[in-house]
Amino acid sequence: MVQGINLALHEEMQRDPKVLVMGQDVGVNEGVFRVTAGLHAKFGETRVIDTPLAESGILGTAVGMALAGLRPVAEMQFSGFSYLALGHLEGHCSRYRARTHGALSVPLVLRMPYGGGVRALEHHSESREAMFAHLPGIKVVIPSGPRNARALMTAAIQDPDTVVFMEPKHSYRAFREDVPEEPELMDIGKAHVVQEGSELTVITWGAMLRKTLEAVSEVQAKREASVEVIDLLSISPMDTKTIAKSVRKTGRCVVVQEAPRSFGTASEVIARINDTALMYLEAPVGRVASFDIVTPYFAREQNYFPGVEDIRRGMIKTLDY
Amino acid sequence: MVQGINLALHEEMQRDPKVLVMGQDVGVNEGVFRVTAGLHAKFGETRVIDTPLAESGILGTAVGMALAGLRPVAEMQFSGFSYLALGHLEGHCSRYRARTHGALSVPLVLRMPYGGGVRALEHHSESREAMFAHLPGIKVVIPSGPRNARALMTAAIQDPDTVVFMEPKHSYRAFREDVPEEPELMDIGKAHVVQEGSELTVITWGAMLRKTLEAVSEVQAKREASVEVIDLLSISPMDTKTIAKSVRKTGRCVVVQEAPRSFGTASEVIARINDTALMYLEAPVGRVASFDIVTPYFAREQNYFPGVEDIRRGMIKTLDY
Amino acid sequence: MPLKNAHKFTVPHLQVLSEKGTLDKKLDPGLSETQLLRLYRAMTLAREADQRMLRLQRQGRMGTFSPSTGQEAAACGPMLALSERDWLVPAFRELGAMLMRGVPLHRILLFWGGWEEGNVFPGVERTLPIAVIVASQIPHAAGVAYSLKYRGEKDAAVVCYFGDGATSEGDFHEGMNFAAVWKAPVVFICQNNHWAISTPQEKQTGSKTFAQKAIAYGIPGIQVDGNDPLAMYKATRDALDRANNGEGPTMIEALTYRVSMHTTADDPSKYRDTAEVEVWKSRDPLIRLRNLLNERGLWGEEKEAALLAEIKGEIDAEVRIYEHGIEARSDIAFDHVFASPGVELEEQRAAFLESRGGGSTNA
Amino acid sequence: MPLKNAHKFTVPHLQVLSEKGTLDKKLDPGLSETQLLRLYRAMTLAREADQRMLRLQRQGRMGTFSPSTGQEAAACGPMLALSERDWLVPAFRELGAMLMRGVPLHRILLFWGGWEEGNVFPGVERTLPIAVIVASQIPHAAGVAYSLKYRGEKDAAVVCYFGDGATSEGDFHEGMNFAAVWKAPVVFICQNNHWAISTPQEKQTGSKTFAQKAIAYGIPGIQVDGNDPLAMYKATRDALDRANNGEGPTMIEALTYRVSMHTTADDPSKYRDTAEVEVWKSRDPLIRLRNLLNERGLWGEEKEAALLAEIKGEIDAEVRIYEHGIEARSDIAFDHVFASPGVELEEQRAAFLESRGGGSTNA
Ligand SMILES: Cc1ncc(C[n+]2csc(CCOP(=O)(O)OP(=O)(O)O)c2C)c(N)n1
Ligand SMILES: Cc1ncc(C[n+]2csc(CCOP(=O)(O)OP(=O)(O)O)c2C)c(N)n1
Ligand SMILES: [Mg+2]
Ligand SMILES: [Mg+2]
Repeated sequence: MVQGINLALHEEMQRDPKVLVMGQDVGVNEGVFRVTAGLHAKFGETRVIDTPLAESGILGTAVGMALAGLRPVAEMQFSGFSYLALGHLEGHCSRYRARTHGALSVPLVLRMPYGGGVRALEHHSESREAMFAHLPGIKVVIPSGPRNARALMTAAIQDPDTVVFMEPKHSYRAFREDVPEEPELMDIGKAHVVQEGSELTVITWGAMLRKTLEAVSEVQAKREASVEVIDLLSISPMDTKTIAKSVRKTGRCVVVQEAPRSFGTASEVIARINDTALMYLEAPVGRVASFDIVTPYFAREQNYFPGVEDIRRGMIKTLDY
Repeated sequence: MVQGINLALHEEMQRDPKVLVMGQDVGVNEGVFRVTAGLHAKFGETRVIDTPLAESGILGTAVGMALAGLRPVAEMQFSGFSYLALGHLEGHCSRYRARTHGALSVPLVLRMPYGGGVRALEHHSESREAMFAHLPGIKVVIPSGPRNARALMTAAIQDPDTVVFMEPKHSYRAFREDVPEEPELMDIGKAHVVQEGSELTVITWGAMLRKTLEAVSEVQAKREASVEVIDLLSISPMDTKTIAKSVRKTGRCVVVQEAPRSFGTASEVIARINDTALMYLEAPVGRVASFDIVTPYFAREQNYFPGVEDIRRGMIKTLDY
Repeated sequence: MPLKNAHKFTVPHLQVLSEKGTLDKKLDPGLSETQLLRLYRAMTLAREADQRMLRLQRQGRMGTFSPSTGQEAAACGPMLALSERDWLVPAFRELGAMLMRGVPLHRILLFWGGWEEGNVFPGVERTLPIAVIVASQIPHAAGVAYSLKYRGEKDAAVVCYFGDGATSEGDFHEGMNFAAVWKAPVVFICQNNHWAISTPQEKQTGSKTFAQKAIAYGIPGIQVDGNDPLAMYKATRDALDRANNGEGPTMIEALTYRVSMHTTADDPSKYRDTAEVEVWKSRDPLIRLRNLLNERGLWGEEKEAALLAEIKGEIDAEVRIYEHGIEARSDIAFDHVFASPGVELEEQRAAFLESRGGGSTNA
Repeated sequence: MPLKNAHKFTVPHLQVLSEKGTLDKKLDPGLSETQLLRLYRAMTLAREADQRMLRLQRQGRMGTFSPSTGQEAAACGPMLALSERDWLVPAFRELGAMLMRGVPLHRILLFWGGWEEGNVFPGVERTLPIAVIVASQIPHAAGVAYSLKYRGEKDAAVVCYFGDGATSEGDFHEGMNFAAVWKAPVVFICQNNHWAISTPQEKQTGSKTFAQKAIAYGIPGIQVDGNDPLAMYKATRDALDRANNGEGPTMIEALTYRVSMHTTADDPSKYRDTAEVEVWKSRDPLIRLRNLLNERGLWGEEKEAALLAEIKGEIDAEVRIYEHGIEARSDIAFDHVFASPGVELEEQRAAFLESRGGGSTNA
């Protein structure tokens, strides 16, 4: 996935001189995960900016650049430090268009590695996409593999509004996938039906997709259940139509979320199923999620994040309900 | 409500010399809403601190005081500026106890006026309780009237953990209510059944409670529906038991939320009903909420926030489903 | 290298036109008659508009607003130095600056009246709207300045205003630091009006001046008599020259005073002495500039009366536009959440329109 | 008051023991033999522990950590000045300071090994754990210092560490400003190790020194040779005296160098020259102090060998405790979300325990 995102950055910077990249250690060092590899060498330090250590400053100056017509792709080194920049996200990125009735807008991408399971230090393992998604005027997208990462990043850069681009670092180097020669442009706001099925819908996103697919094959191997799997890709706007269509067909649904259980994206998915497909439900929608506790330090993080077994059990429970 | 909160502050400062109050203009000026009236005169500037204009600094230093054993009650002048302090809320208030297995903790109250309908400037009208509630380790409470405001504030100050205390400014001076002589202590995490009923549960909190009660009387007057009204009071932890019990009884539910529709508290309420009472539902849970748009400036804010009529209509729709 | 005073820093203080009206010849920026008259007109317009807004607010014809009476020199002096290529990044107490920029008064009335249209300035380029989140405009200014450098626009710079209270925010620090590291072409003007709502300087900072905060960023800081419009002009002109020469940002502290309330919702008698206010009233920047004009034979009672009448007419006309001229489609907010609303938002728009009985109304 | 250099500021530079080993008699803080030996032992322990941790990490026996080799004087010198009544508020690269405080090495190993137990220091009071969010500990330190003042503890102050990169964060600014306004008893020590991951000083700030940032807050700032343990001690001692006298905070910039990688996940060869590293390696603070001890006849090869052997044994023992001694109840996180978990969390705990097949395990 690192290469997918990197490819999109190279392509977009090549295509549009207004695009620039900024953040802590994104230049000479090529990013702590090497997502910005090769950019500094190719485009120079004016377009690939090693910023001072200040998240609000990074996003705040990116807002200024975007207002002046540039297209910054700003990085938060880890999502755990992005809260320091929330003032600009909530106060400006989400509002400038509304504030000026379209006269000014903030077309930027706020990239951030997020998520757990990589034995990292405190503050380096959380998934808080739901907090951003609650803000009107902000789009929040999460890729699940190299190909859609590249297509989503391309779309995010070309999007006329602020897109929060959250990168599941557990998937950074998890697997390889061919990407097409030509850039692809993903439609932000559309979910992807990864596999079709008729008895159960499983909805997930980010690093949980691979685990979900594993769990799904296990379940399918054991009991011939026909499972539909949806990769949300866009947390906000959320693709209610695709969700509703699927759940109306299957009557059963499990949502798999890496974040703590309460006030997360899964709750919103459930609320939308409530709105659009409640009377089709044959069982409560299952929520497989992390617990409402502070992420344990990595020596004890096992079983905190949902694993294949948890997902499998969640599916069985909902199927057997 | 201003007086209810003010009374609790006076009482708690009197009771416990570790309690102090801090924020912008809370001292000599007694707060922009006069919530801290009389405190500076009575307790002096060491215990009632007019801070510099810096939200992260206010919460960050309050964290330090709390770690050192004091009990600060820190104010964000408006919730719209509290995002600047999220770094400490997410990074420290919510975690210090977990981080140190209980050796250190952050017992503080973060007060903030929030909510709309008072013809205020941009950033002065939002309700984003759901963002805070998504954080494990943080309690989020919202009073709805003078009496529970005082009882909740007393509980919040005495609570051994960080409590975000959100004050619906629309209710600040909305109505009078007698409060008992003796301080009351509310149990944080418990909802209040404001009125019992058997055909419909309406769940709400904050400034929406009064509007909801109006709508309920209108509906009751017109069609003898028996409506149960629940005032959530504690957004996190959420009182699932009370919600479940009620919805199992009534089979129908409407949640009334001032915040934008998506990723809000109502979605979490719906998810919990899904978990605990889905099979009792005779209709989808209704969501009466603001729209997923940037709060319009006040000349156009009418009909953006849910009004009595919207609530009434939401109730009828769910009753008639 | 034992104990020694290895690094030395100074913060100059600038005054060109003294309170008594004496002009420092050596420092005189040599403004033309036209420029002086333009400046005086702008300051007078700002003052009169401010007073009118106060009345409109008191009459319930406008919302809460933050008066700028007494700060006209700090707001207007710098603007005389700006070209159309330069950007203006205001805070919220620069009425005079925005008017000089060409923002029509009715737009400002619309802002305080609760209409987003108050942030739309047709025909006025390179001007950001009022920033309500204190200090948040400072990193924006640094970013805009970076974009000028990025594009090689050597004739353009950014002028960014903020208050004394704003200097306490992290965003002040981060924005100044980024601008300094980038040597970005930006002039930071701190209007030290001595109060941030009820908070006086000694509760806001431990530093004697705000200008010395520039030292932290390795950029020049200068303290200026903010009620001296010529000094404000000169300091800005010099700073713009530095910016255009690629020498980076400058910070100007304008020593002035908020003679009125913080906003119309504020009661300053709760926290400050009227004696202090009276002292500053006697330092009225309008009088100071008028005295110079008088001395130069450019002004007189007649001209003053004519100007006031003209300005009154202008303000009347703008108030009329404000009160009658705005299309108020109630659902317009749905248009501008994103460049295009998408399915969900269109559904919500329909619900919204239904909830108000459909159709659009005028306010 | 026309243009004049109204305000002047200076930032002194302090060195007591030169690189060549000459002691500035006038500045000598007069440490006793015991103190000097304690200091040298502490610095050596920090160095040896750091090297061991690197091996543990490379062997997969510990997680990613941030080495502090080369910064021992900056970390340990100040601690000699602290009493038990003072608070220590560290960042994350003050191994030596934490050890001097009495935090057992195994606790630090636990921290980097992924155990919350690494933040629990039984018997060690007034010591905050490692702060991972850069600069966030600075306002905490200001708040702790306020509490000392609030309680009238005149014999106590706070020592707060952070890096050069940390000075760019808003929290640095806000924390410093609050402390200065409050005249809170706190000593801010900026370990300028010349790098923030790959970011050198000139990309971090426009200022020549970090110490001059103190001027923005109206507090004394001093630049100190951070590889000179006596200078670090003296500067801290003086600053603590000021704090105890009610004169408020001081900022100390310790000029030192991160001779190793940022963390074990970092590859410094991507962004810096080994030549620079070599220069700084030759300024090793251990050697400098050892030379002084030698000169005073307090040290020799034998003593050095004995010390190293002793320290090795100590470290071995601590590593053993780290690797074998921790109870690892898997659900302990549920205990400490709040003081008491409540119904919902207990239900989730049950689900958690069920999900791992119930019961508790040892790691
Ligand atoms: C981040 C933030 N915090 C608090 C406020 C509330 N507030 C509005 S203006 C103001 C004082 C500003 O003081 P100063 O910067 O000196 O500007 P002045 O009002 O004196 O022009 C405050 C606290 C705000 N708008 N933004
Ligand atoms: C708020 C925040 N942003 C980013 C990071 C990631 N990070 C960890 S250490 C570091 C560099 C710190 O540099 P400095 O303050 O000079 O301390 P040093 O590592 O040199 O000791 C960065 C960027 C972080 N931990 N916290
Ligand atoms: Mg001010
Ligand atoms: Mg460093």
